[in-house]
Amino acid sequence: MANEKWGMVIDLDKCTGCQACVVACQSENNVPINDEPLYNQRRASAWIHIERYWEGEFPDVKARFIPVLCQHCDDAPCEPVCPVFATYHNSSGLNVQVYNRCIGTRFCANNCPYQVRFFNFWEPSWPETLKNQLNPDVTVRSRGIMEKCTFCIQRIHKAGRNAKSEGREIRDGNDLDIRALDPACVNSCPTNTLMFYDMNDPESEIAKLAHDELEHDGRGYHLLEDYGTHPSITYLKKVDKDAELHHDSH
Amino acid sequence: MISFNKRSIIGIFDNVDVAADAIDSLKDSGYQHNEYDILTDTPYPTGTFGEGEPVHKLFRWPLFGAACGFSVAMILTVGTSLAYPLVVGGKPILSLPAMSIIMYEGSMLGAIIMTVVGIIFESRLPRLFMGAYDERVTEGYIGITVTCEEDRIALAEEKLRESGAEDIKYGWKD
Amino acid sequence: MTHISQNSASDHGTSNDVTLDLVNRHSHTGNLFRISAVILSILFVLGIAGFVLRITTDGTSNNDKWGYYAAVFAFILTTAQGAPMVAIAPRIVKAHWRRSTSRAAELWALSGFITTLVFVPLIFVLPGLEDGRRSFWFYHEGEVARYIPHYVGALSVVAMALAGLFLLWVSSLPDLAYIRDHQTGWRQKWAKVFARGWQGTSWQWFMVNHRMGILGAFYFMMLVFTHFVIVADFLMPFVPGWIDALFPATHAFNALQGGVATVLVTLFVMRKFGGYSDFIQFDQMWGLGKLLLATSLLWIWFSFSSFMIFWFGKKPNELYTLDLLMTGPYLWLFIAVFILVFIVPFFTLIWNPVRRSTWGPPLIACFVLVGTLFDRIRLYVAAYSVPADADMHGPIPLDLVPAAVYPDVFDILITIGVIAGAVLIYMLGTRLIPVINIWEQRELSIYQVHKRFHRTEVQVLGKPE
Amino acid sequence: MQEYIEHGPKKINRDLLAGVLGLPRWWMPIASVALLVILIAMCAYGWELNRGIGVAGINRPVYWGFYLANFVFWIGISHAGIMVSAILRLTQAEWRRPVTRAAEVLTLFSLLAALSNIFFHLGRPWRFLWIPPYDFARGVWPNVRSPFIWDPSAIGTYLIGSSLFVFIALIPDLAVIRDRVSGKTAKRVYGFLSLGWRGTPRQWKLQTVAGILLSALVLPVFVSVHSIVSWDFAVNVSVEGWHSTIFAPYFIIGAIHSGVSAVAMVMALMVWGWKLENYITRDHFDAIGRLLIVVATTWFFFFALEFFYAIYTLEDPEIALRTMQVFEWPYGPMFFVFIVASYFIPVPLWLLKNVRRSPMGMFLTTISVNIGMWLERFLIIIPGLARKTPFTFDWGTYHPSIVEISLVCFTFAFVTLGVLVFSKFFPLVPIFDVKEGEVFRDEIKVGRRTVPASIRE
Repeated sequence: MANEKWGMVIDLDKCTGCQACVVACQSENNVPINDEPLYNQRRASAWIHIERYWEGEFPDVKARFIPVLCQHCDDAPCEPVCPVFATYHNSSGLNVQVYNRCIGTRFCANNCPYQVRFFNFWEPSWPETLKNQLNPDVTVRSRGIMEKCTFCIQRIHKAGRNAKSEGREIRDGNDLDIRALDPACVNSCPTNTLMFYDMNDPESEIAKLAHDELEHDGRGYHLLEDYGTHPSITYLKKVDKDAELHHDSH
Repeated sequence: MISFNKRSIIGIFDNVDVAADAIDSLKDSGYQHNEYDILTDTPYPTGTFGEGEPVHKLFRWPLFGAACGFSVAMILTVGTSLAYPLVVGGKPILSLPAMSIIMYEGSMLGAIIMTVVGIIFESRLPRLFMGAYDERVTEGYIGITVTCEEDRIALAEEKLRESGAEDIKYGWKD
Repeated sequence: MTHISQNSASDHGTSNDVTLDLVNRHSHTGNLFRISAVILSILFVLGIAGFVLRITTDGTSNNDKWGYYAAVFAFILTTAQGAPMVAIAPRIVKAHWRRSTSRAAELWALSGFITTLVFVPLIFVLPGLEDGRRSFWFYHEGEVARYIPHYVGALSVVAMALAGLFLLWVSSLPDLAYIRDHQTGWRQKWAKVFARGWQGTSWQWFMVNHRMGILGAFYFMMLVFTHFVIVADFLMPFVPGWIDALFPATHAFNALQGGVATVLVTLFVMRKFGGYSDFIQFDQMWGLGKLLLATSLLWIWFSFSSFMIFWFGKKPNELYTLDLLMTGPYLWLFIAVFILVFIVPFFTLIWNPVRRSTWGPPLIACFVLVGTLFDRIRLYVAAYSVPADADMHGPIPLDLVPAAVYPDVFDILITIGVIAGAVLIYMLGTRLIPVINIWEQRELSIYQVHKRFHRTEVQVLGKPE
Repeated sequence: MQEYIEHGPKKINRDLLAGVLGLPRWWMPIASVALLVILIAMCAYGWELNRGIGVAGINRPVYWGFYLANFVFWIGISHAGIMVSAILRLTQAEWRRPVTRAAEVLTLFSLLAALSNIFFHLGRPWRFLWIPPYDFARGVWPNVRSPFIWDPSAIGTYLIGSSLFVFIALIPDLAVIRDRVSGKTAKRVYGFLSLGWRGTPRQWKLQTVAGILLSALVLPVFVSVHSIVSWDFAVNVSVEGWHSTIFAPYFIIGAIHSGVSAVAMVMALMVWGWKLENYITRDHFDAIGRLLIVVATTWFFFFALEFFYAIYTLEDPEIALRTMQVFEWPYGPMFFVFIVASYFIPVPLWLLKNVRRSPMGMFLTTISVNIGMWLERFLIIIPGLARKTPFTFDWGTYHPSIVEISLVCFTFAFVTLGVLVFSKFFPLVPIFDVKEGEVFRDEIKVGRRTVPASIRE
């Protein structure tokens, strides 16, 4: 596993804002439970969150959704500011967070334009009944450190190990592999809004989709492009007939 | 310091001109400039007592320190970057603008430390044995010390007394 | 001619001797002066010719043809017009060594004529606000007049030139009175016109000092403001994405460095060829050398502060700006600037033997002047060469960086001509106003006393007030 | 015009060592209060260590709060010492003599106070040792590209440099105490510290050269420290209000503004506390007042430049941020107080000679400056973060918690106590420098007028 560059395509046209990905992520990655006090303190963590916009004036209102998660930027602003290399870019194109190394300066969180880094203000705790649901493959982060979406690196590694033990490479198109490899949010998405694969794989449908939509005046765009972060996530615009009409009339 | 039969003596003066006269008379009696010294409680313009300009090489110390500090900082920055080559934010492994800051601080730290060492060394400090000294020196009196062989110490005392010393004290063997 | 001592004019000669001596030197015009004035005039005329040819062949609509022109304007603004600061700043902190350099520095205010002249065509070159370019007038269609940057720019250039001329006039009033009283011929007539009414009453002296203080402060403010206007409206808006809050200050502080360098070279020429070696001594070179070192450090600090943010930020617009101005087409020019403006002054001037000589600081100052010229070329030519249709607000593609623009014959003629013009007007100015401040020299003989301190000689400096 | 009071060395020793050999009556109560505040604040810190940084008011997206604002504030104050002593030494300003030591000591303790804020701020402060490069065994090194690595290197250099600076200038005074102090142990300790200083011409020569050379060396460090502190903010490409090239000079000049004000404040306190009105005269307040006018105006220029260039781009996020900073509750009133307190109240007052020449006037105006400058740091850091991104759903706000407030109080108490303890053991006014001033003072007679003058070698 040397030349991958894991990436995601998010087709906003398909997103219904159901928040399944949020729940899946929360349980897959042992993200602390966001209870009411935590929300009131504005300290809730959700590695992926669906942001909702309202467009138009009442009663002609439209809800718009955009799932926001760590963009795993190639030129991530969060990385160079960490004094202890607790976050860096690995060879698979992932922006990784080393929990053990983190000392909690919160510099990276300030320098992330997408606001997708979360800080453990308190020691995380779960109700007794939920103790057994914690994912054994994922560290429970102590207080005082940053955490963020990892593209479910534990699943990527597991899939890689499985493939290796069977003496093959991870391939696109093989459903079973993809299922095991996909992050929890992608797996749980009912409308297939989220698509995840190696962007360096020329055979991959998803990589092709991202490439085509970005290049040929398609629907593809990167979030906050003018920061020059070169994210690994490509968003596809919502197809909106009314909006286009509106736009053309200008 | 070679011969151990040296003694030192201090004469206390309360007037700059009288002290300067005393220095003149010591000079006339054949005392070398490294045998007498002037103790004051504040810097006077160089040559106030007719003494020569002290020669020092203080300016070499910071240059040396800066060179050392710069090298250490360079080894540290280049070395750690190469030893732990993690890619962050698409920046080069050897990021010169970032490293130059550390090298700059290193040079300045080296320069300052070596300057301080240089000042202490060039001031001939720390001085372990005080020799002839009087506490009135830090009260505005001017002390003139003479350090010479035992047989010439009496002459020094005489000269100091002649020129108008208020008090004369002997120090232990220096 | 009276005997003048080694160290300072005031040591042995009385102040009257100094006055007469200086007035005599002032009225003597040598052959070297005449020859160089003629050469400079020819160069200046050639420069005008180059300008006429440029305007007839290319018109004013093409920005990229005028890059070098703007650069040499900025060069005069940063060097010659910065020079009066060398008189103003030490006067404020009452440094005595300034006394024999202050007039030489103030006389450079005459170059205000040249900058004003050169600025006029630039007004026509620059586009109005309607193209949607950035401007510090926060322009929205119809809110402010279209050419408001041009008005304000012109006003500030003229106001700065006037402030400099007034400062020069006020500080030379007493000297003009000496000339009026001790000279004959056209000099006397000229001095009579300008020194009118000067008798030297204590009220007049008080007013001279007072006005010099106010005009000096005003000149400094105008300097900062003019550089700010020029940068904010005539340089940065051409480069999409060049949003650098520090740069107006950098540009203005470069004028301090350029000014110190100009004065150092002037002093060297005066000492070597003008016969003022008794007045221009180690003290002056040493003091100015320290200032040159300080301003060089200021240069690297300001430049590095800007660079660091852009380098670390890596936004597309920042990368574009860095590429255009530093690492791209003008890389070699930038390296030359870096060496001439920082490396050379820093590593030579921290070294006492160089700083404590009469040849060291002026030599370094020459390097700095050349470096400043390169710096202005790098900035202005690069900025003016960006295609006018570049989108100022959208994302900026890096491949849009234009290729380096090399000077053609007209550019070279104009550049040399403008510089020659500035030097020429200075030389002519020295014929009218003494290049050493006579009354400050006399004042020095009051406040600088050498006396015995027990067994040694010391200098006692008086600090009135 | 300067007032002339000749003291003579004996009186100088007696007056300036009064705080060392004796103890002013107010010393104990004030020191106890400071100590009490420190103890309470340490309890608060213990609470924070125990429960986690959650006890502070920071949240998402305002990840940096009071601690960092306070850090910048104290780093700013720490620039006072070097500003006053180095620049004035290099320009040979005579009025520096009695104030250099106090300013340098203020530097030391405010640097330590600033450093303490880093520990309050970290999520896991017990792991701060991962910042210095020491881990040879595992080959895990810090990231030299991070401003948080430049910071410790710069602050460390500055701390070491300025403590050595203080020490070198203290040696002759230690010798004075050695000769005056009565206890045997004390004599031995001061004797050891003074390294056997005698006061020979050579030693004095080097002391003078050292003052100039060390000033020239510390000055560039002083500039780099606050530049780097400003880059902690300015390199943040994501925070609109921070990503500005002007931050380095702007922070420096702001630091000088608040630092020199703090020195004026300490001068007034010294005059009242140790009855030093014969040493720190009205002329000194006059001089520092004039300096402050220049500094404040330069600061205001950079402030205006920074603010202006922020809205120059006419980008929506920047406009939103500035609107909030200037008009919205609670930042709007703070902004008003900040700009009025740090410029529009003090500077016109400093233009009046009577204010400049009165310790009380300078004390009140400089306190006003420092209140303003504290708010300035707050207003740079917090609104910038609260309006950080173009994503409006991630906008936030911030309320400091009681823990943060008490730890901010800690820093003030710490610096107070530090300076007080220092003043018990060492003179706050450099004795030899004052004596030197008397030796080098001279006058020139011109007609009926006597012009104050000084001897230059």
